[in-house]
Amino acid sequence: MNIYDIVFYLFAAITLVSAFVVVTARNIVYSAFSLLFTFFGVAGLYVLLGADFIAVVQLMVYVGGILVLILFGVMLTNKITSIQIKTGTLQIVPAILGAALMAGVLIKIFAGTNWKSQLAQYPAQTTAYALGRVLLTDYVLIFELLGILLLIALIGAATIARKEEKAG
Amino acid sequence: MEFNTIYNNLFYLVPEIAVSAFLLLVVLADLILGNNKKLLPYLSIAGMIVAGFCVMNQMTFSGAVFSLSGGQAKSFGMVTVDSFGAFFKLLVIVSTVLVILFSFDSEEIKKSTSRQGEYYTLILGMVLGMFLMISATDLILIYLSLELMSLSSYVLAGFTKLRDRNSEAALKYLIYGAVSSGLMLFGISIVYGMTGSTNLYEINALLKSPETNLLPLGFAGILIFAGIGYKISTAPFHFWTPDVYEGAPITVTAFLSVASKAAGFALLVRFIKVTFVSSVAPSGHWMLLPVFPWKELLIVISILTMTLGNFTALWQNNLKRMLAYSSIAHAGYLLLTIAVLSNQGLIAMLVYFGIYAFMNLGAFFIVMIIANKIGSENLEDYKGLGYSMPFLGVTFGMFLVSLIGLPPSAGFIGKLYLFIALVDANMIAVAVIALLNTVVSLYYYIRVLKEMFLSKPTGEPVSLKLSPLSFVMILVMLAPIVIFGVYFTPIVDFAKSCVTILGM
Amino acid sequence: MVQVGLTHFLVISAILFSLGIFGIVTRKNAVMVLMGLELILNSANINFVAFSRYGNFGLNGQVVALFVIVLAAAEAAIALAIVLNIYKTFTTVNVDEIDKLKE
Amino acid sequence: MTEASLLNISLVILFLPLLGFAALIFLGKKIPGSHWLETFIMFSALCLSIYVGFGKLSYYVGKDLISQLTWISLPNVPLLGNINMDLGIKIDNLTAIMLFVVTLISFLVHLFSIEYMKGDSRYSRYYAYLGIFTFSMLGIVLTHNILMMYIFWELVGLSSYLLIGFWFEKKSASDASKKAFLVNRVGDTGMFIGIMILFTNYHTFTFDTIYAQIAAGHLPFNSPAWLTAAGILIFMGAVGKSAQFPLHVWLPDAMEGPTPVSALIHAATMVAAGVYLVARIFVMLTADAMLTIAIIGMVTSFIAATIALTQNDIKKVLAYSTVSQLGYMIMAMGVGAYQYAFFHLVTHAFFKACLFLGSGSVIHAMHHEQDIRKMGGLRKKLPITYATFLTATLAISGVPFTSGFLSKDGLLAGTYAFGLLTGHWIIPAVAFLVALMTAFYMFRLVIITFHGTPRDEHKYDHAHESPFVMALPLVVLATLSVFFWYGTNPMNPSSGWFLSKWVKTPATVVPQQQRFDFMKTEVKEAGAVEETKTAEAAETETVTHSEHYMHAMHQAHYPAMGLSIILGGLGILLAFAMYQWKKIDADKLAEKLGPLYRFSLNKWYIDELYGATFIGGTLALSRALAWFDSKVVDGIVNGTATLTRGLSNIGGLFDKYIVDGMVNGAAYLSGFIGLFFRRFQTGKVQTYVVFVVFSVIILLFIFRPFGF
Amino acid sequence: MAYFPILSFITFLPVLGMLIILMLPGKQEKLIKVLTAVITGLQVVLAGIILHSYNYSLAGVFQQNSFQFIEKFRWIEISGLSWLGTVKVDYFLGIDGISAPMVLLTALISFIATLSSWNISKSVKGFFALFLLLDTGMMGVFVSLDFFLFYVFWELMLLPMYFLIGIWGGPRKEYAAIKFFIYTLVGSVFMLLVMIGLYFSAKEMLPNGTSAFTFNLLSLMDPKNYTATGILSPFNPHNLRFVAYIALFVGFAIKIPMFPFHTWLPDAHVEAPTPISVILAGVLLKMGTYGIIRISYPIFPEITRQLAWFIALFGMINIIYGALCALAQKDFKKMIAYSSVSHMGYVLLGMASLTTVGLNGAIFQMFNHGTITAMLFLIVGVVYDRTHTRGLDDFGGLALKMPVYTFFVTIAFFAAIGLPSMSGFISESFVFLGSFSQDSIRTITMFSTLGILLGAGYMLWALQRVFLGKFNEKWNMLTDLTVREYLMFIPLTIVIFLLGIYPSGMINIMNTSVNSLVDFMNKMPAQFSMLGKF
Repeated sequence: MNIYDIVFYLFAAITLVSAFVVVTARNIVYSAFSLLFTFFGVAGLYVLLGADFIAVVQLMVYVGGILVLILFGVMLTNKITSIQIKTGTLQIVPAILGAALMAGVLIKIFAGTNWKSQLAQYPAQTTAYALGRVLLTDYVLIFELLGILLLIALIGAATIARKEEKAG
Repeated sequence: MEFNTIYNNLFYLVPEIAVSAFLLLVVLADLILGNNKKLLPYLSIAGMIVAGFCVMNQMTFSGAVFSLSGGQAKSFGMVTVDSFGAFFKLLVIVSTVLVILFSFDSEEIKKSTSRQGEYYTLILGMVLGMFLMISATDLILIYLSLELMSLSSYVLAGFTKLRDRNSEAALKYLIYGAVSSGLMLFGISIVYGMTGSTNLYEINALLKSPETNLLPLGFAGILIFAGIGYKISTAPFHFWTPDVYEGAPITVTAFLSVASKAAGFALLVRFIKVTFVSSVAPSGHWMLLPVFPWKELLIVISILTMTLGNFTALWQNNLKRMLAYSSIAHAGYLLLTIAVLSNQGLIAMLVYFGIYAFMNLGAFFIVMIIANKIGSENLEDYKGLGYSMPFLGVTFGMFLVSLIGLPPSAGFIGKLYLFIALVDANMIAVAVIALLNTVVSLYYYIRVLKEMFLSKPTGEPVSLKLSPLSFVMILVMLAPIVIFGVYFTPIVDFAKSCVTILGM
Repeated sequence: MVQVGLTHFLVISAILFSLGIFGIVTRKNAVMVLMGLELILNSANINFVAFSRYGNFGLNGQVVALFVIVLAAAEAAIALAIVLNIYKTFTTVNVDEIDKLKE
Repeated sequence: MTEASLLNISLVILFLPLLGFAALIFLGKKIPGSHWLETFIMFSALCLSIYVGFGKLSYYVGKDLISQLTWISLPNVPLLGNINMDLGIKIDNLTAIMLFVVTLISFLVHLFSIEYMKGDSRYSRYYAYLGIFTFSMLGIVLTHNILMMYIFWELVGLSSYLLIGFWFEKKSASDASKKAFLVNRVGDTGMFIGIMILFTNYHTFTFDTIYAQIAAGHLPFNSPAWLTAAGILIFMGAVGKSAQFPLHVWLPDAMEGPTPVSALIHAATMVAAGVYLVARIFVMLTADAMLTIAIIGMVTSFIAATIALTQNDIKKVLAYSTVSQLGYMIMAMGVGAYQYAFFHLVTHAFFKACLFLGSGSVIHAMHHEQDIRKMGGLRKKLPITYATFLTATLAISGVPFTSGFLSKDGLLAGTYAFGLLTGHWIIPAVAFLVALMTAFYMFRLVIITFHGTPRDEHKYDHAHESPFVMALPLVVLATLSVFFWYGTNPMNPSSGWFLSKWVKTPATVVPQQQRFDFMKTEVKEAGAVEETKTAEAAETETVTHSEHYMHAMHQAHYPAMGLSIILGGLGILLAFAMYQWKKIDADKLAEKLGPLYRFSLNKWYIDELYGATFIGGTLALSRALAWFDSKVVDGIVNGTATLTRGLSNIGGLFDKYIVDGMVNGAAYLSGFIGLFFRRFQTGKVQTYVVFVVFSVIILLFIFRPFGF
Repeated sequence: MAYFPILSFITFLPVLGMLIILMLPGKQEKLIKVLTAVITGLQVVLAGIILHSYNYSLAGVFQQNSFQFIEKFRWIEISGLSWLGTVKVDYFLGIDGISAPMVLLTALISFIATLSSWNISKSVKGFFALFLLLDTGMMGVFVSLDFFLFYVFWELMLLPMYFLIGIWGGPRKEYAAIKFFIYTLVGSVFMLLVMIGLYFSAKEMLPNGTSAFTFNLLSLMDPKNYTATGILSPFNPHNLRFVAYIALFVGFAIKIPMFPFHTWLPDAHVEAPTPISVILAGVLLKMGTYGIIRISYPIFPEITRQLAWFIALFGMINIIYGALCALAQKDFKKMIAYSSVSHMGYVLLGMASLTTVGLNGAIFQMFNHGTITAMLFLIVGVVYDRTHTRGLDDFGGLALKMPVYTFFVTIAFFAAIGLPSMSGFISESFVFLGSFSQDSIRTITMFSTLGILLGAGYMLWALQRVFLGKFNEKWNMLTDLTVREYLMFIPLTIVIFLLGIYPSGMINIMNTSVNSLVDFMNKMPAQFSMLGKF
């Protein structure tokens, strides 16, 4: 039971608990905020896994970007005052069943498999350099592709969201 | 992996590059030209044609690029260029051009002139995604290109926001797609965990080693299949299809039903072939690695798919929806060609797809024209249309006949090759089931004709002035149906020349 | 308590994954459905990173994670746009009420 | 006068009328004197046939002239070799005589009709029909094979159909024509089966070839029974055409046609064709067949005679007398009195034609009044008609010095001899009874029509003797019913050239044990041979009748003659007693014999019987079947359709789902499967997700990778 | 001559016409009609040429070298399969004495039907386009010698017919069309199954020495070609040839139509427009019997011999049953439809006899029934066009008003009755003579002769009800035949009489082939049933 473990369990707890809240909270705002903690917890796990850069990105993109987007979404689609904000749930039973089954299967698989595990050393310095190199050499294609993807996403989002002017 | 290698590799990516370039061109043109959107479609068509030429040049190529420096020796890279891919790319290009031409006549698209720039951009985006899907041999690339295509299609599905069914389609498509791709991603992660690689060739090499533990692999396989299966809308991952097809603008529906399906199939074939096949017997049969029973899975899935598609279609009154189910059924037939797991099956698939593209697009196109006119896609409103629009009626009839697969239409040839491949693989029972399905399919196709020709027109007879463009287009799409029906050596030979998949 | 290892991370991701599905399936509100999606992506990411560390596969896993995050952002953007659009047309974001297209 | 010329000429005779038919049918309206054209054609045909007859009977009397050509040939048929179907004509004495008879009567009728039919809207059509009839009749006479016989047989049926129904505006006429054709068809069907038997065994239709093979001992299906069957079946054709019981019902109705037609077709020629047919197949008739024929003839003659007693329509009386006379001939054929049967055919042709034409002229004079009860005393008004009519009546009643006497007497003698030889006395008995009745009803007719006082003054006043063209035929025919045309001796026909030279009983080819005893050929011991017979035997090297048949004939000759004279006289006397001198009150008598009278008056209710059984039955059956067809068969065969209807009535969606439904019951299944699948498409995307998740798991469990 | 692909030409000429018509604007009705007439007329000419250069001494039937106007080349070839070896379908056309009359018939009837469809007014373009397509289908069925090709043409015929009935038909056209469609479809499904079964049972030598499964009808007729294990191979002790024969027979019987599968016919006829009835009765029905003679007989000789008795029985049922049903009809057209049922019965009977005479008669009867029934339907069409009623009892005395018409009617009716000097007589007598000479079915034949009687019955009754008797003043406006109608009737009349008086003209064509077929049917069964098991 070393410090590493403690930290791990801490983050794990944060992640899972908050995630649980996310999917169960009746108040949408609660779940939105607890999502923040989930992301945070995941970031923590990344750190534990020696992926500092990913962790940072996780915080920046998710917390800074996606979460904000989601909050915007919440705000735009609900009036805080309205009763709407409490959203109901549906088909609980199949959901629980499905989720439980899925989890069971996954855990069975994950636990039951002997993964080829040779622990990699923690990187001496931040992984940013290495990542940057890989990104622009091995994965340059995907890197470019993502560029286009983002462009498409931008255009698409704009198309959908922008007000339809009654032309044509 | 040095810069010059990258540079050399780019040479193999000319089509993709061309598409991206024109994508950007369209965006720029949209911005520069302002309200004059006339140019955009031609621009995108031009792009397609250029890309087409590039693909033609690549017909004889066979190579894989962008290999990981760290990877094993076996690594071929994440993009594979071969004739098989070229075939599907051409298919995509052709259907794209046709769809763009559709859009000229589509009321739905006309309504939103101001956003035509986005429309064509997104289509090109989809095309790019498809291209990469077709030739990707790296799971990550597969995932991302699939996402690229999906994202664009989500938007397109909801492109005309005026009608709520579009928005609904978009939302459903989005959620459903996101979940499936999520599953896929998770599957990929598992594969990665097992093999430490995302490159199909490497994975294949590793799977050959005895100490693969199969359970997670199997699960991963199923998850990935779920991701692809949702793209090609096979049961039980098809649920989005009818709703989205009905909801989306017809042009987009047509596009989804042909192009994205084609890309999906190409992906599936490549995925299975490269990853799970150890070698190809001289007889052309694929030796499956003993890690996962793909054959059985595919057979079950395809039978389920075609049965579900056909039988549910019996009850549809919305033409688009009916065609959606029929396309599900066709996906079932096509899956069988993969289930054969032989080059013969592959030929059958290419032939089938080459024909399917035309007949399906044709059917959708006519539905669209009629919808433009009478503003409805419901069977009830088709009563007696055979008289008020004889040309459309007849041609529609021919397309449907081809979809049924009655001789002497080209559809029959597709079916013929399929069945021969099945019988040749001793899958007689499956063949019989497929045959019965075909018979079932007959009912609902015929029903349409019955309504069009044998029912009294309810309302006042509508008369339709067909624009010369659409007239020509119908003929263009009809020609292969009729010609290949009787003289199909060319398409078959072409398909034969396109079955080489890099690997092994 | 055993030494924390790969399995632990995997189990977490597994649970996260299931929770994500649970969320998607159960929540009425479209936005919350999207949150579920994010959970799924995260769980996959955890897998990648964890595998890349414990399997010593180099940095590929992390790169992939990176890509996925970016993609998640893009997806979220479009998703929310669509949700807004839905809100405009249906004046509700309750997914279960959006079922005009069926059968 | 070479054979070839005779054959060619007879071909010309055959085709002349057809020519006339073609000419009239297509441009009859355009040619003004078309009827004269046709009459002239017939006249030339008559002359030619006289020429042919003369040539044949004087130069080739013992020789048959045949010419034929292959019509259809089926070379190298498996197992059978070549099969040829020939067209051909054969002129023997019968043919020559018949040629003359037919052309003569036909010509006379043409002549007669010129006046009789004058002013009819379809005048030229009428002559066209006469032409086609004559053509077909000549065909029957001339042909040398049974298939052609059948062909012309049918054609005759057609022309009779057309002529009976000539005034088709009258329902009764069209009915009668239809009836005639159908009843004939019944007979023809039998005949055709007979033909099939022959063809199946001999692969040819030509009479001579067939007979040769039979003579060679090659029986149909190697059993005499089939031979008998063939004979009887072919005879059925004759039953139809010659209006024998039970198919005699059409002839009286056929009187709906114009009277000259009745004279030509339904008295003289066509109906005689049946007898002619029997004569043609006579040689292949077994004893059983002959007996059958004889009995049928007997029954017919009796029934017809009884009916004739009470009829009041002049033509009906004649019609029934015709039937009964035909019965005579058939009977004679049956009893083997071949010669006399044919003889009677000829003589009867003349005097019956005369009678009919006479009645025609009466009707003409009475403005188409046919009921004899409205006539009377016409003797003065129509002297010629009366004279000729009377002559013919005498002939038919068998009064000496008439042709009828000769033939009838011989015929009766034949039956008598038959009785002597076989002990079937019933036949001669009936024959003589009929002779009595004949005399009676014929004179009843004459008396009521021509004697006494007119009953319908008005019509009587307007009555007038027929013009020349109508009178001439009567005279000709009347003269022809006097004995001297047929032989010098008014008492014994057999000495006359007609029988002694021209008409010979041909040698039967039936195997010995199938013949009547008296037709068996036995070795003749020198002593018992009569010179006359040897002479015959010398001429025709065939011996048909045995010694003691000849003997029996001689023995029967005089008794028969006497008996017939007595009975004939008795009949005449009776007639006079009842209708001339009113000694016996006919009506009283009728009342006394009420049932019998009505029975006879209503023609034994045979028509009603048939109407109730055959016709009614068939129609009922057909209606039942039609219902069965539309309801049951249809219902069962595409029962799925009705099933569809039943099932998809829910919501009245029949039309909508008929396509789904009709192919087969599976359509429903498919429909329901569809519904089942459709359930899943709830439209709620989250439900879909659930499905996906579950199906992923299920798939995992189904396709658990190896070793899971 | 031999080098000119005349069969392809005569077959696909209509398609050419159809394409032209589709190009034409729909308003050019006159032009379209004329064009169709020209096309079909050309077909007649071609058929004439074919007959003119036809060699009577060649048998055909089962030897390829004695077929005529052969065109044979590889149509589909899929090689490099594992156990299937090479999948191949030949484009194999050729005629012999069995198909030559049918070709002539098809050409003739199509031409006549074109004339009779002159007053089609509703969407003329579509009608004639479909009509020509149908024409091609029919022609193709008769000239193709490859089972696959045969099937393709068979199906090709299906859809146009469906629409022609369904669109231009009478009040209940929809029902009739679908009924027709379903029946025929079921039939062709049966056929398809048998076809596939046969395909996998026989192999044929390819030029390159390898052997491949074959659809070639002639190869299928040769027992030597059958594999040891094929499901329909006589060498397979557990073969299903019997079942297959039944299935195939049913497939054809539906088209004939044979009792009890005949119920689609009256509906289809009553609803179909005149020209289509003409085609239907004139040509389509023949396909059933033709198929049996061309395919079922030589491919399954042993079973044919076994079942000949039943075929004859059904023939008899058809004859009598059809005649009785016809007797009861009140609808002119329906009556004639049932008369077709009855007349096709003769064909069945003649076929069942398996004798030269009988088979000659059967094929000849197919031809004659084609012409005669066509004429009958035209006759109905004439009166229906003028009065728009078909009830037999609605008329009466028409002979007074329309003498010329009545003249032709009488000819047609008596031809149908089988009056000598008309073609019907020859064929019917041949049928009877042939079947009577076959011991096994002699009794049946005797009963069948009832048909002669009943036939006369309903025909004459109809004649009387419609044309004789008092004239029904209601129809005073009736006019006699027009020139066009003359043109329809005269050729048929000529044919009827010509073949009645000079039947050799047709019989010589058939005889050689029929002989060799009969010979085949006598010799082959031994070889086919060498395992003594069907």
